[in-house]
Amino acid sequence: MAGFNKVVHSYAEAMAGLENNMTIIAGGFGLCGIPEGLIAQIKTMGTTGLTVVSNNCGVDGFGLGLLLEQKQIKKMISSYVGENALFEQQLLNGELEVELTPQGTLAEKMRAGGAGIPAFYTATGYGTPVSEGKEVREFNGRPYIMEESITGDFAIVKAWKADRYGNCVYRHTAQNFNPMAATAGKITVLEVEELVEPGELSPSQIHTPGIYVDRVIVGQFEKRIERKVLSSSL
Amino acid sequence: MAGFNKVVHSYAEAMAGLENNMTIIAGGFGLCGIPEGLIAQIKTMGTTGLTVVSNNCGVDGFGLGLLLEQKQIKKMISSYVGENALFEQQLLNGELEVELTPQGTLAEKMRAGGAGIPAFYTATGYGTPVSEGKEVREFNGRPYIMEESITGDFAIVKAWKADRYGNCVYRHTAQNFNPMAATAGKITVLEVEELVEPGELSPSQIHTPGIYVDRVIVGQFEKRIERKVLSSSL
Amino acid sequence: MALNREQIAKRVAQEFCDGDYINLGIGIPTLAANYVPKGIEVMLQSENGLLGMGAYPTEEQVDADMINAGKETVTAATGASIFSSAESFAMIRGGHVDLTVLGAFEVDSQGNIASWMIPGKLIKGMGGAMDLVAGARNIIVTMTHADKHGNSKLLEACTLPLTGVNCINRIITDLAVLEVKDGAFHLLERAPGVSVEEIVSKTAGKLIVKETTPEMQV
Amino acid sequence: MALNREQIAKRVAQEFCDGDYINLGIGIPTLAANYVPKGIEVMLQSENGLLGMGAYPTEEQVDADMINAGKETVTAATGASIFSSAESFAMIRGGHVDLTVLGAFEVDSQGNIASWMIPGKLIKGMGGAMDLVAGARNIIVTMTHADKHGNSKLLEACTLPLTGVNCINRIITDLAVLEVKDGAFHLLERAPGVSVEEIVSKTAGKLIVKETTPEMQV
Repeated sequence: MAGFNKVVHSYAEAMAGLENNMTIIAGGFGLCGIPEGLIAQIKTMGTTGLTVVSNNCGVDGFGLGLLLEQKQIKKMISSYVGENALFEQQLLNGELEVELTPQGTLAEKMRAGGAGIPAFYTATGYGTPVSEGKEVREFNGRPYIMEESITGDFAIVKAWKADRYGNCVYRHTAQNFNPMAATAGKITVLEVEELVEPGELSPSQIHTPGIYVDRVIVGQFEKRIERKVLSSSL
Repeated sequence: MAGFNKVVHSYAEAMAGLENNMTIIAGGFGLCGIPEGLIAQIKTMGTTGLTVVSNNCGVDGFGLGLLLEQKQIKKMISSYVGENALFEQQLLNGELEVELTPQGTLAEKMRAGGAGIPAFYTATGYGTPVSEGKEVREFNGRPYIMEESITGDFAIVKAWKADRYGNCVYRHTAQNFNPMAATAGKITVLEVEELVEPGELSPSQIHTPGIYVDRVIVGQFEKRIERKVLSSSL
Repeated sequence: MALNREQIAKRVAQEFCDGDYINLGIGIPTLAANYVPKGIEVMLQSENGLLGMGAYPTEEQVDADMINAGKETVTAATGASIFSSAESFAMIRGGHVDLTVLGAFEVDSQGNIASWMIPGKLIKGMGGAMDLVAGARNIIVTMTHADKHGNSKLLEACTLPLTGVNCINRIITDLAVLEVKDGAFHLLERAPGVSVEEIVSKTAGKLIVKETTPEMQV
Repeated sequence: MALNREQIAKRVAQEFCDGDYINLGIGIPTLAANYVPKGIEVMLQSENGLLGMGAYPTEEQVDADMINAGKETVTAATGASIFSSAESFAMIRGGHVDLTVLGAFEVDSQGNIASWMIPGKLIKGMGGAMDLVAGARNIIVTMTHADKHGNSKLLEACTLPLTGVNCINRIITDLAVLEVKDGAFHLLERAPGVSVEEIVSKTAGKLIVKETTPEMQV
């Protein structure tokens, strides 16, 4: 009855099968809700030529920024570069290929990838550099551009609590891109704070059903804060 | 500070503004999770020429079936006719226009309508009567058809608990089409079992954020069961 | 002898693998849930928004808000999740469901299936069937091999409006188990006591028969 | 005299209506949250997945899992909801957010906006800005009227890569409030003590001025 026990006990097992030149979809927004241990494992493995799909690329010295430092990333698909000096520098130098994608389009591309929708139309980016080379089409008199979906060889996802089936919930705004990433990986790996018994999570309150999840590992998280602003700082 | 108090106290207020020939998107699957009181109000109002978007059309004598009896419906957009004699009869007689739509495509059309996506591609229905007149396009060597989104003048939605902001949760499988319907109405009306204080619903566990909701009414529900099957009936 | 419904369901259940996520259509497919082989665990998906469908309820457990895609009262199994129809079909259409088993009026040797209407006579609607046949990784059809007039339901080309094209991998009937590939039906097993000749005579589409055809174990 | 950041934020807040769902960009727009007019209630949407953004936390409330789109620690207000990025942008792109306020490098008299890159010099990325300007019902830009060299940021046509086209309704600068329509900027209000002549001299795009231009109340 091992069919639904997706728990693995080492990061090596969690990322087994990752090879050079693969595409990885990563959850997280800034440093919030990022699979810290899985990223560290990719650094350890030294895999190169990676395409990474993630809203941001961590910061210098933390999160996906670690993989930039090691030049393991060939291409980033992201919406935001700001506040990440190495990212901006590698981009301006042409060392790193970057496909800047509007944040909502990026989220929708991941969702579509997971949902079997190869392409959709959106008004976002029409008339801007984002629309270059893309089909423009009018619906009800308004122009939209066609965007294609994204899937990855791996999806790396950070959740709060999960059971052995891979059912999970996210904590507060650490949800962000994680649910969509979870649906869009050929192999989806969940790094969680806490493993719970099946049945502990209320069925109607599960954010990501286990069907999308292949492996679950319990991690340790530093949870670095990018901008600590206090009510008294105003 | 009435800005976010969406609670209304009569069904007349709840459906105010509904006119002949409007389009209504209705949540529910079979008789599960249907806004019983809002449907009854539409019957009372006698509005005609309606286009109703709903997976099913109730049953004879209950749910949306009530509106079929009164010939208030001009057109149904649904995935399933079976087990509803009047629906099938009006369809075969040509009295009722019916756009049969695959269930998943119907759900996605509502979601897309609410999400500002005018059209998307899906493999569902390719090569069948559903694809007639629709654009066919290949992605990665597989043919897909283009489906356009759906929005309604009204969305009528059944939820379990809601607060005055319109934040709500659905109970068990009474969720079904309700969350998508909620996003796709110009005016979205929520009929709920229970009104709770703001803050009672955990922010991360809200199924439909109040931003989609215009009116909330507390209803009484019969919750008729279509097929009561017991473990002993096997 | 031709299998009865329970026997077809038993044979269907032999196709289940440990860890499979499975969507079972109304009728015979649903019965297969009673015959999951010992030692394996599967999760049943119901397209109205339930993954991990449990047993039918006791009288005390009956809840109008807890139904399956056949509108029957059900319970949730341990490890179940409940979600919207959009999420449910994202799962199905995104290829996350391992196996779909559904009924049909007709199947043909191209793997096409017709299951939702008979023009002028009957319109059930496609429900989730078109999504399921377009999305699941593996699709099995269960039905009687021939209709009540003895006409084959395994055709060279379907005559009724289609539910999906080139999508059926396997067919389990009251007479046989067949694979669909390369434009033909391939006979894999026959029902106990049913002759290859009978199957040949009741299969209108191109049928490939090997030298020996084992009997089903049901 | 030209308004300072706080004053611009105050004037922005006067645009808020009771019951509005509002997305405020990083910088001056965010400050406007401190000046919501008395007697009205608005809900702030943060595109990383929070509707009902509350105050900044106390030291005890700080939680790394609770941030806004500017990656600042925040709290949730009563009535808040938290959701995925896809849901957040479904909200934004589906036209459910009443008002978006954001900064810009340039705006032009066609309502175009440029805010995310300066070729060869600076690439911030568009983040959610392209979605916001394509989706919100009403869009206000806040910025200084001219850059530090005195060059107008209100142009006949933007020179930088665009964020969106024909989407800006209103501009609130340190010097003026302007409406964008029919291919021109329309001067609605001027900062206290700022002359119409100064505004004219610092507006490169076509500017329509009425006989009298009232001063802002800030």
